[in-house]
Order: sequence, then structure tokens, then C-alpha cells
Amino acid sequence: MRAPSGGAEIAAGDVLLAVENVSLAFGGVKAVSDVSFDIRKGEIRAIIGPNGAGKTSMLNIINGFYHPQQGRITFKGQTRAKMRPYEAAHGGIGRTFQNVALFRGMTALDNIMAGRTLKMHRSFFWQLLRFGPAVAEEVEHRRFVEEIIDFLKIQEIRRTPVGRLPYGLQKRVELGRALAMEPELLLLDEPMAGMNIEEKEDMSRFILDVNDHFGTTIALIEHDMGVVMDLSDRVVVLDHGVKIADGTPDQVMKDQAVIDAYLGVAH
Amino acid sequence: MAHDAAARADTFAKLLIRNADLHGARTAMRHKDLGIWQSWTWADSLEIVRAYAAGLHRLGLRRGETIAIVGANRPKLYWSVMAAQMIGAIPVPVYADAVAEELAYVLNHAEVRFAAVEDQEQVDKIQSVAERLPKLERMLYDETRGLRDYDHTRLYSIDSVIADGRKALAEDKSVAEWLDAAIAAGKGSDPSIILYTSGTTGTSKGVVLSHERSIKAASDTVAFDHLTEQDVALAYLPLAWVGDHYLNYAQGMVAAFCTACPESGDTAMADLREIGPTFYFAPPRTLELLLTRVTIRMEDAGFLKRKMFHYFIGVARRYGERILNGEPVPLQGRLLYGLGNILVYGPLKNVLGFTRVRTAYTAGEAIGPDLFAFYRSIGLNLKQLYGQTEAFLYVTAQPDGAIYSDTVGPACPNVDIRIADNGEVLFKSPGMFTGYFKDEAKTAEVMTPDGFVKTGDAGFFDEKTGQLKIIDRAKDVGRLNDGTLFAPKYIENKLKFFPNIREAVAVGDKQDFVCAMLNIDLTAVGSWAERNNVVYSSYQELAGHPLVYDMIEKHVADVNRSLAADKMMAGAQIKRFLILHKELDADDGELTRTQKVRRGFIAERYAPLITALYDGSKEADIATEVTFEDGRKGVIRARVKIRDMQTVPAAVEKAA
Amino acid sequence: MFYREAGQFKTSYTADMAVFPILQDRIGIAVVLVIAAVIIPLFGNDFLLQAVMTPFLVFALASIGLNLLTGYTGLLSLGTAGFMGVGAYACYKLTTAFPGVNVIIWIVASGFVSAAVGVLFGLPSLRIKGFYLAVATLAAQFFLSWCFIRVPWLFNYNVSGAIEVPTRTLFGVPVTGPNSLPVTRYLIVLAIVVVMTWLASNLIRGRFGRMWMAVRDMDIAAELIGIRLLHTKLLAFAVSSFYCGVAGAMMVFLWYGGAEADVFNINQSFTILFMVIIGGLGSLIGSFFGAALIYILPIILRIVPAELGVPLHAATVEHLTFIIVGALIIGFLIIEPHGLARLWQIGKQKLRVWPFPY
Amino acid sequence: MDLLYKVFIDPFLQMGGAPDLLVQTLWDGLVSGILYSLIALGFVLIFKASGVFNFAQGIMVVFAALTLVGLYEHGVPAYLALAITVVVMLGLAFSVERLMLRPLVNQPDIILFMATFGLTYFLIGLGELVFGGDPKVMIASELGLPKGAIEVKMAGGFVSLQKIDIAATVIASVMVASLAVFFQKTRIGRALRAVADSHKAALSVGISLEQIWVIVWFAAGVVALATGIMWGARSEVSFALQIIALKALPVLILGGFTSIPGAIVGGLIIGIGEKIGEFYWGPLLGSGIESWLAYMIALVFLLFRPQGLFGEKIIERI
Repeated sequence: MRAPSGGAEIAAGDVLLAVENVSLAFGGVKAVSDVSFDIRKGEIRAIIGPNGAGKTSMLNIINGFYHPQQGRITFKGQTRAKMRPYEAAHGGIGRTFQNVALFRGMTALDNIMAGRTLKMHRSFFWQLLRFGPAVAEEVEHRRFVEEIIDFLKIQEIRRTPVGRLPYGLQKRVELGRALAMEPELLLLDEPMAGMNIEEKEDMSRFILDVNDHFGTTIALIEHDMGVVMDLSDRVVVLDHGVKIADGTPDQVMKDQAVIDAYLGVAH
Repeated sequence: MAHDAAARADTFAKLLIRNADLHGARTAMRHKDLGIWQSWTWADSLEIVRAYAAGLHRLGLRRGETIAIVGANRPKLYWSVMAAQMIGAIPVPVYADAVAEELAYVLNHAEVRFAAVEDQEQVDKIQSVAERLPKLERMLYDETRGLRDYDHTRLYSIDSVIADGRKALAEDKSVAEWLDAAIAAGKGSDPSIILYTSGTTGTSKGVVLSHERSIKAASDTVAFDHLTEQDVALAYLPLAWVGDHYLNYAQGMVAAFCTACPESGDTAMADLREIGPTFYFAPPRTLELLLTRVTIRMEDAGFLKRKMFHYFIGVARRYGERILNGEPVPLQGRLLYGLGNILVYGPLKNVLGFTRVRTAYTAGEAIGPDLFAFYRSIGLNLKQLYGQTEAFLYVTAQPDGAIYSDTVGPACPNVDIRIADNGEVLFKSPGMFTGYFKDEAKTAEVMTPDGFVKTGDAGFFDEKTGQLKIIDRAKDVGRLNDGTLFAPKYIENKLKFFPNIREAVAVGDKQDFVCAMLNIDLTAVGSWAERNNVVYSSYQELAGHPLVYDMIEKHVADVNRSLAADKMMAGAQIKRFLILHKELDADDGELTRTQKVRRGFIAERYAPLITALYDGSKEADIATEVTFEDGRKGVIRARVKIRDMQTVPAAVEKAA
Repeated sequence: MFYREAGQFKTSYTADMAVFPILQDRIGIAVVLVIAAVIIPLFGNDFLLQAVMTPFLVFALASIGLNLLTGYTGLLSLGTAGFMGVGAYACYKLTTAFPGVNVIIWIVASGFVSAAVGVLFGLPSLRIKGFYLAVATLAAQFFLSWCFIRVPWLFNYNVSGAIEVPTRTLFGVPVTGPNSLPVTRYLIVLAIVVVMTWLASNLIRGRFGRMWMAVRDMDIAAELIGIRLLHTKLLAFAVSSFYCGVAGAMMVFLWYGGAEADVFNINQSFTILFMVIIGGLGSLIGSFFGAALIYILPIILRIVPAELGVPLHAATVEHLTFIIVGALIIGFLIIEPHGLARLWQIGKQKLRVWPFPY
Repeated sequence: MDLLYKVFIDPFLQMGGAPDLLVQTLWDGLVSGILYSLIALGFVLIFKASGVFNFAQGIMVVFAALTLVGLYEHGVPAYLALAITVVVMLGLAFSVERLMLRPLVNQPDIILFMATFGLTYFLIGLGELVFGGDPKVMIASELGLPKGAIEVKMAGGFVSLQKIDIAATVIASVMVASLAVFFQKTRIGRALRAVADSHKAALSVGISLEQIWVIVWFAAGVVALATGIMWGARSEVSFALQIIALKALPVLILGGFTSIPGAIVGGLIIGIGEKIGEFYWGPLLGSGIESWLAYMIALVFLLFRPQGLFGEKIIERI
């Protein structure tokens, strides 16, 4: 597949995204307070922490769905105060959600095709006639999407409305939709929540494949420590909106603060 | 007609070129991939195969060397076969599901230096036994997925090889010239392929076939079934099986018809429906599976629909086959059948993907008459053939209009068949193999001095139909004391065709008469029991129930009647039978893992019963050790009743 | 049962993405078109053409318009009639201002005017959702129908306050106005509806269709894959109003032959909303079914008693129709909330797997 | 310049110039506002308890009034007619629950919304079939409602207050008050509030969903009847009312779909707003702006407070 598009070129290993002293509050409630960390190009970065640690809020901040009251976010060298979600998408940030956010009324194929929206440019006029360039474009992207479908092994459910799919497959389709964007940074919010061992293994393999096949940088939230250990290069740990540790999986696992935090929630 | 020209082209490479000339624009191959049927014309195929062949040669594959082909039916693997043959190398297809063990044996025995495989799985499998394959140098793969960060010093993607060859052909005329020369140098007598017979009997042997023989045989059958470049076949049978190599590859090359490869094993059914082949082969097992699915799905249908379905299936049973065979049928029969065709048969065949099938074959094992009749009655031209790898599949095949469920047809064109005194079938055919690879001894073993091949099957020609009947493996056929031929499998199959009978063991070799030990089918008989409110608590109780005995007795009587019908077998009717108190079970070593009965073992395990069968006693006690699901061992004791049967005088002719 | 799909396989994405991938469907649609374009004009009487088919098609087009907005983009609108009115009045102004230009061009062009108005009233849709948006569109509805009464410029200061459709010709054949033939008008309506339906199906199968549905199903996720909500919603409003506008123009010019503001009142909006919901949200063919049921059914209800010679007061029939339609709407919603389109789908599926139940 | 003057200066000069007229207008606005509130109240009751956006509320008003008058015309004494009408509304509530809501339970809102459209059609047809389509005169006096007007001398002029309007105001207030009490104090009332949050909660109070639906629809029916009488007494009983009933929608927008006080306040804002607007600004646009002003007010308002007057800010989560 083609290389991710747009933005300043960043070599593997360099910082792709930097979060600096970011704080976010809803009304009085502090969701994230003064968190800083970075994500390097090409790595798999795990964000872990007990429930309500502000992990999802963090992702929402990164792709511009929430706007932090303080702090700055630098993505591909551009620091920005406020950004609309679709701008984040343009910038090359893909995303999947904790509780699947697919377009339920559409087939798996259309869902993934929708992920190509940004890459499609044929004018309304051509679309209207569905003729010449419009068709050519549609075919070109359909081909791309079919490769994703093949990659995720979801050929059989191509034409099934996603609403009818089992949870595990829905998660796969959602990953497919995110991949269709050819993101530079892929945010996965608990990609394995509620999956059985088998599905988890598949998903892990897919994530790794994505990472080395397309060289996509991945930030994921995950509860299953085993998975985090296997997948991630570096881990940042949040607790009650505060960063309590940051480093390689085993460093983090040894960290006392982390252990406490987890014992703290594991009543 | 394609097959005339085929005579002139004596190697597959030349055939490919001929097809590209005659049918350049016609589709040679399809593959369901990335959601649609990717297609290649004969011209495309030739171009690709030439490039591939050049590439292989540049990698170092030489004339006379072998190359293993491992994987599912995919264009690139078929092209691997063609490319290898084009430069005089010998492809050695191996079953994709073969375990590393078998794989190692075959690759080693065939001394392959090259292997073209489907994907990561196969690469891993081969690499796991790499140290036992000193000769193996290079591996080619089709699917890149997962192989990205493998060490690529000895690993190439097929695409890259083709690209490399294409480049060479384009840049350097001499390569093209060399290739043409290589093609021209190919002789019909050269070995075209080595097919390893799956090792049911001892270690597997490499059956060597030659270009001209394969092509000759294929040409004959192509003519026999009027296959043309218009036809389409779905290649879903294992690449390494003679069936696929014959039906799809050889016939496809000769008739220049289109070979379609399914997306994957599990989508084969759906793909079959989409592609709608005109030539179809399925082993009885598959057909049975299909029929069960049909019945189950119909059960969920509404009352009226179900009624209609069964009514018209009945109509089909009455008239269908006769209409298919072009026999006279009363007008109202034709009308009813026509109506049924609109309401049931047509749609049914459509859903199953048979709408366009002109010729369908089944083979491999005996097929139940009802099963066989069902498909024929709904208008599927299903026929039987008999053959084996050594014969390049075909020995006999049924011609349109002369179809019987219990015969396998007359000798194919240009095939001589002879029945040895011990009843073994011998044949001599245009397509027969040239020998076992690196195994003169075994080759000699199966060849008669005058050049016939021993099939190892016992059979005879049926007077009524003049078609061959295969009755059993030759070595299992015995004789009663009065000298009558006793073919246990033949009798057992007849018994097993009754849904109520799960397993059957016939005994009688060196005895005065034939006896049978039966297993009832718990589900079938169980539901029968419900309908007839027969109460039972266990298999044993049900098996012993007098009513069950009565029912089974009827079945046995039917079998005797049909045995009486042909006089070779008339003598071997069942005089006494019993229903075993337990189900024969692979865990107890009574069946093979492939669910075949192990006679010898059963004979000694149930010795008391067998003695009882012959000493005339009405019942017998038996104690057998069994293994339960949880692995515990236990002993089942039972008193088994024995029934005597009337035998039917051989003179009585069963109404055909 | 009639389907024979074995052997119908796709070797290109273009073929795979066709509107009617199955041969039998293509045949079916062809038959329908022939009946509509040849049989009916040849053998249909004026009543059928004038009072049944033409209105049915007009409503079908309006329903498609609304369906694009409500069914595909998930924006509930109660202002349909208003936008139709804009189309009608725009067409009237244009054709009276420039009599030279062919009226059919104006009928289509008037769609752009109502598209513009639609965008205007669509603006709030970024912040407002669901019923709230419905009320916003009500504002459009009432404001517009107020304009149709209070702005004499719109109806060229006719004392009657109504618009009279002038006679216009195409190749010398009168296509609008009192002395145009029903059959001519029917054929023009048919042509326009067929073409615009085809265009609509192109749109919804393409990128924009997916964007609309994405916004409908999960606007947040849509935004996060790079879809600009406002653009998308406004586009939906524009296209939807365009269709409604053309439908409105056709209603006045090719059906009524003249109209007062009251034609485009709130009840008209509701009627079309019914058609969409009963027909099936998010289905083009459903729009036709809905229009047929809601418009043609009452006609039948009116005719039947008369045919049967049951002496019923016209008013009584009128009331009964109301009752029955009301009951039917509830009934259909209970039987199949996803509308006739879903029933159609299910039936078709049954035929495809016949004789099997699934 | 002149226009700006007409829009921003002149109207206020008029107000200052003739305060009595201003008061009069305010009063009229207040009264119609109250009636809007009453209709809105009907919506709220049902929406709060069953999440159904009952489009038929408007027609229920008409239907109730029609039944009442119709019965009277058929010789039923006024008060008996009133009683019977109440029973009819109860019957309506029952059949709606049985034949419409129960089969459609757990369907998306839009579907239930549409169903109430169907109900509207049905009731229109039924009403006209039984009582005929032509406008009727409300039997106000027969029900002991006051007639005539009282002239109040104030602000250097006279303001005339229709007695019926005063009555309307009073009755409306009483009705709202009693509903409030009903919701706050009675067990069922609490259950109704609970059900708005979660159906289980309601069951825990020991009332089945079905019962609750019947109750709220009946309550809404009674409110409708009251509204019908008031409105009928002021103008006449006709199906035009159904359209006017739509005015309840902007009211709901302002007040929020679930807040009773909201409905009242919203109703007053709309009622007064449109009367003032019509009286002072209408002429600029050629009058009749009443028909849409309310919606415009709501629309503009929405743009600034999408969640309504009393609703609290929604934080979107994913």
C-alpha cells in the first residue's frame, strides 16, 4: 500500500507527536491535568491506567475532539492550540473507539470506503453522473479497500450491514476504516475490549502487521497487561488524569507508583 | 475441435502456445481475489508463463529437475506447473494440508531443488524440516503477507521471479530464443509431472506421467464428454490429487476451457454458485453433505413450501431420471416435471450452483443409490467413473444415457480392461503412468508382463449393463467354502446405504455362508423409535429391541434380493445377522481414523459372536472393553440376539 | 424463484458496483420502464395520466428529495412543502420574466433557487439536531408559505393571489398551460423523474452518499475520519431542496396548471414525510412505494365504493379515507418500521434463495 | 436610514406613546401564551413519561372540544357532556396504549413520532365523520364560563379584559398547579418522573409501563379538553386549531421537552413575543408575521442555546 500522505516528512524514531503540560476539565471535574509525553514515529505506544484515568480523554484531545484548557500539542512539527477533528484527520490521525463507533446502517465495505473520503476528490458533478473520472476514482479506492479487507480477512462479511456483525468483527471493520485513511498516527482505544483469547491474538497480530507492513505509528489504550507487554515499545501510565510513569513495558511494570495505582483499583 | 489439434501438440507447453493462438482472447483462468473474479486470457497466461519460465531458469532450475508445488488452487501455482514444464522441469505437487512429516518425505524422495508454495504457512512448514532436505535450494511464494522480514537469500516471491523473467525476455532477445528452443526441445515422452499417491498403503509412491500420455488420455475424455473452450470448471480439489491435475489442468489445457480458482477453501460453495461451472466433479461425501444441508434448510421452510418441495421431489423421483436418460415419459409426467422445474429443481440447482453444469462426475467410493438418484432426478447429469493415479484417473466412465448407481461404466475409449482370475481388474490405457519414481521394483510389481496395470481392486462386468462393477479391494475378497466369491465391502456398502445402518461388518471368508454384524444409526433409528413410540434408554437397549431387529431384517432382506440380482454375488447372501450392542469406535481401535472398519481386529475382538453366528445359536454373550470419552476404560457385557434370514434364489431377476 | 444467479459473476469493480448487479433485476426495471413510458401513455385514459400517474411521480420525486435529507443524512425536515413552493414560484417568476427560454429548463433551474433557500435554512442544522431541527424547518415552512401570500411580487401581483401557468411549447407542442395534453405532461414528468432518480442513485452510491450516511449513523466518528459536518449537511439540504423544488415546479406547471399558496402548506410537508417513512427511510425505491401508497390508496378508497355502487357521501368518503390512511400508517409502522422498502427487500431475498427459507 | 428608524425607533415610541395599547397587547399575548403553554403541557406530559413526541396533541385538543360540543348538540346536558368527554379521552388513552404504543415499544423515537402522525389523521377523520367538519361554537356559557369584558382604566387609557380570558388564566394556573402537586406529591406522579429516567425505576414503584402510558395520555387528554374549551370559547372549535397547536413546538424548544415550568415560561414568551411583534413590527412586513414569528424566535434562540432554556449543557462522549 502507499505511504501515508501529507505533512512534513519525519524519519522513524523522531518525535511524531508531543503532548506538553496538557490539562482538561469538564466543568469542575479534572479529566487530565498537566500531562506530557511524546510518541515517536514508527513505535507502538501504549497508554494504560485504571478506569477513569483519563486515557480516552487523552485520545480525544489528540485528535481534536476535546480542546484542552492548557498545554500544547505538537504534531509533525506543527504546534497548534485548537484543532477541529477533521483537521486532525487531514493531518493523518486515524482512530478507533472504545465502544465501536461504526456507521451501523452501512455495510462493512461502505464503512471502510467511507474511511477513504479524504483521499477522494472527484467533483460533485462527476459524482452526479457517476461517469469517467468518478468511476475511475471509485474503482481505484475500492481496490485499495479490498486490500484492507483481504488484510483483515473479512471477505465473507463484505456486504453485511455492520449492525448485524458480532462484536469482534465490528472491531476489525473499525480498524479497517481507520486503516483506509492511511493514517500516520493510529489511535486505538481498547482495541481488544470484550474479545475472547482467540480474537485478541488475531487483533494483536493485525496491530503488529499494520505497524510493520505500513509503518504506521500506533498509540493504543489497553487493559490487558499481557497484550501491552507483547505489543508496545513504550508505555505511559495515567492515574486520575496524572502521568505516574513512562517508559518501556518492563520498566513501567516495576514502577512502584504503577503497582500501587493498580492495586488501588483492584479491590 | 480443440482435441484434434491437441494430438499435434505433444507437450503442455506446446498446448499452451496452441491455445494462445487459437483462443488467445478467451479466458483461461479466473481467481476470486480482492472481491472480484480476476481473469487471465490464454494470451495472458502464455506471456506470464514464458516470463515465469525464463525467471525460473535464471534462478537455476534445469531440464529434468523437480520442483515442488505446495498450496491451494491458485493461478500462480498452476502457472508454476506450466512454467516448470515449459523448460522441461518436472513439477511435484504436494497436498497443502500434508503434515511436515509427509512433506519432508516427498520433497526428499523427489529430490526437489525448488519449491513454489502458497504462503507463509507452507514456507514455515518446509523450513521446519529444512535440515532433512539438503537438496532444497530456493523457495518461491505467492502470498507476501507475513513473509516481509524473512531472510530472502533463498526466498523469492513468484511475482518477482516473473518480473525478472519478463525483464530478461524484454532486454535480451537470446533469452526468448533460448526459451523457444527449450520448448521445442520438449518431447512427448518426457515426464510431465510426478503425483505422489497419498500413503494409505505404506509410504506414498511417486507416479510419473508423461506429456503425450496425459494429453492423449485427456483428449479422449474431452471428446467423450464434448468439452470445449466454452466450458468452465471450478478448481477446488487438491492440486496434488490426480483428479484435479486431470480434470482441471490436463483437460483444461486440451479443451482450452476456463479454470476458476475459489477465493478460499471455505468460500468454495459460494464461489461455485457465482461462477456456475459447466463441468463439475465431486466425491460422494461432498454430494451427501450437500444433500443433508438441503434437507436441513428445507426443514425450516414454511409448511406449504415444505409440502410443495417434497411433492415435486417425489415427482422428480418418478420421472426425472427417465427424462434425463431420454426415455419415454407420460405427458402429464413431463408437465408435472416441467412445473417442478420452475418451482423447485431450477431454483434448487441455481442455489447450489449447478444451473449450468453439463457434465458432472463422482468417483472414489461407492455412492448410495438414493443419493445418486436425487441429483440425477433434479436434472443434474451426474455420472460415475473409475480410475486411479496410475491410470491418470480414467479407466472407465459412464456415457450419457447409460447411468447406473452401482456400476462405474464401460472402459473409456482406447482403454483395455481384463479381469484376472482372482477377480482383480487390470487395465492398459493411453494415459497410464510410465512408472514409479525411483522405484523399479514396485513398478514391476504392479505391471503384468504384457503391459497391463494391476489396480488392486476386484470387480466384474455386469451382464445387464455391460458396465464394470467394483466390489472391493482385491486383497479383501475371499471365497466361501463352496467357492463363491465373497466381497465383504460390497455387501457392507449395500447395507450401509440404508440410513438406519451406520456400520456393517460382513464375515464369510472360508466359511459356509455369509453373516453380518451391524451398527444401527442412533439418530436415524432414534427418530424412528420416537415416531413409533419405542422407548429406550441406551444405544444397547435400542439395538436389542425386537422391533428394531424386525426393521433391520427387512433391510437385510432387501440387500439379499439385490445380491441375488447378479449371479456373481447371488451365492454370497446374508444368512444370519446380529446388531452389535455397542457402536464401533475409532477410540477402541475398531475403526481407522478415517472411519474404515478394521476387519482383522474386529474378528478377534468379537470372536465369540462370530462363533455364535456359525454355530447356529440364537443368542450370544459378549463382554467388550471400551474407552469412554474421559479416557477411563470399562467393560460392556451384553447378550446379543441373532436372526436367521431367508435367502433369495439366484434365478429371481430383480426388476431393474 | 425467478432468480438464476449461478454464473452471474463480476470480473470488474465497475460491474460489481452497478445499480442492478443481477440480470433479472435489470430485466425487471426495463419492463417497468417500458410500461411507464409506452404502455401507460398508449392505453391510459386522461384520468389515469392526469390524476394518478403524474401526481404519483411528482410526489415520488419530492419524497426522494426529502429522503436524501431525512433518510440518508438523518436530518428531519418538516419544511418540504415550503421548498417545493419556492421551486414553483421561482419557476413562475422565471418563465414569466423570460418567456423565450423553454419552460422545462426553468422547471429544472428553479431547483437551484430552492436549493439556495434550503441551504439558508439548513445552516442551523450544525448546532441543532433531531426534533429541534424539525422545528427549525417548521420556521422555514411557515415563513415561506407566509411569503407566498404576503409578497405579491412572487405571483406578479395577481389580484387572485394565485399563479396561473402560462402556455409554453416544446417543438411547437404545448407542454404547459390549459391546452397542453395530459399525456405530454405525463411524459415530461416521467422523463424528469427517471433522470433525477438515476442521478440520485449515483450520488448515494458514491462518496457523498457515504458521507451523508456516515453523518446520519454516527456524526462524531464521521468527523474523526475527516468529514466536515456543516459542508456535508448543507450539501444534503441543497440537493434535497433542489429535488423538492423541481417537484414543486412540476406540481404546479405539469399537474395543477395553477396554484395558490395553500398548496404548499404544512400538511403537504407532512404528507411527503409520511411517504418517506412508510416507503422506507434511506431507500429510493421506497420513496416510490411510499408515494404510491399514500397518494394512490385514497384515490382507490374513493373510487371503490362508487364502483361497488355503495351510496356514500363524498364528505363521508373523505373522512373515511383519513381514518383508513391514519390506521394504515400506524399499522405499517407496527408491521415493518423500516417501511415498504424493507418488505420489498425481504421478499426479494426470499425469491433469491428459493426454495430455501434463508 | 428610514428603515432603521422604522425598525428600531418607531415601535418603541409607539409603545411609550400609548401605554394602554402596550398593556392590551401584552395581555392578549399573555392569554394566548397561556393557551400555548397548555398545549405544550400536553406534549411535555407524554414526552416526559414515555419519550414519545406526541404530534397528535393538537388534534386531541380539537377532538376533545368537538366531542364536547357535539354531544351537547345531540341534546346531552352540558356538564354530563363534559363528563362523557372525559371518559372518551380516557378511552382514547386506553386504545392508544393498547393499539399503538404497546406494539411499537422499543422502536426508535422517529417511528413513534410518525405513529402519532397516523393517530392525528385518524382522529381528524373520526372527528369529522362523527361531528362533521364545519366549525362549531363552544358551549362556554352553558359550562358556566363568564362572558363579556371588563374595562380597566389604566395608563391613560382603557384596557379591556375578556372575562373568558381571565377565566382561562385562572383555570390554566389551577391546572398547572395541580399537575405540579400531582408530580411532586403523589406516588404515581413520582413514578411518572422516575419513568422519564429509567423504566426499571418505574416498575420498582410498582406501576407497570402500560398503566403509566394510559395515565399520561389520559392526563394529556384532560389538558387537551381544557385547552379546547378555553380556545373554543375565545374563537371557535375547528380543525384550524390543529395548525395553531403547532405553535406548541417553539414553546417546547424554549422550555425544553421535559420541563413543565419550561412549557409555561416558553408559552408566555412566545405568546407575548408574537403579539408584540405582530402589533408593532408586523405592519413593516405586511402583517401576518404571527404565523412564523414564533418559530423564528425559537430558531434564533436555538442557535445560542441548543439545549433549551432549562436543559443543561450536553458533553458529547465517545
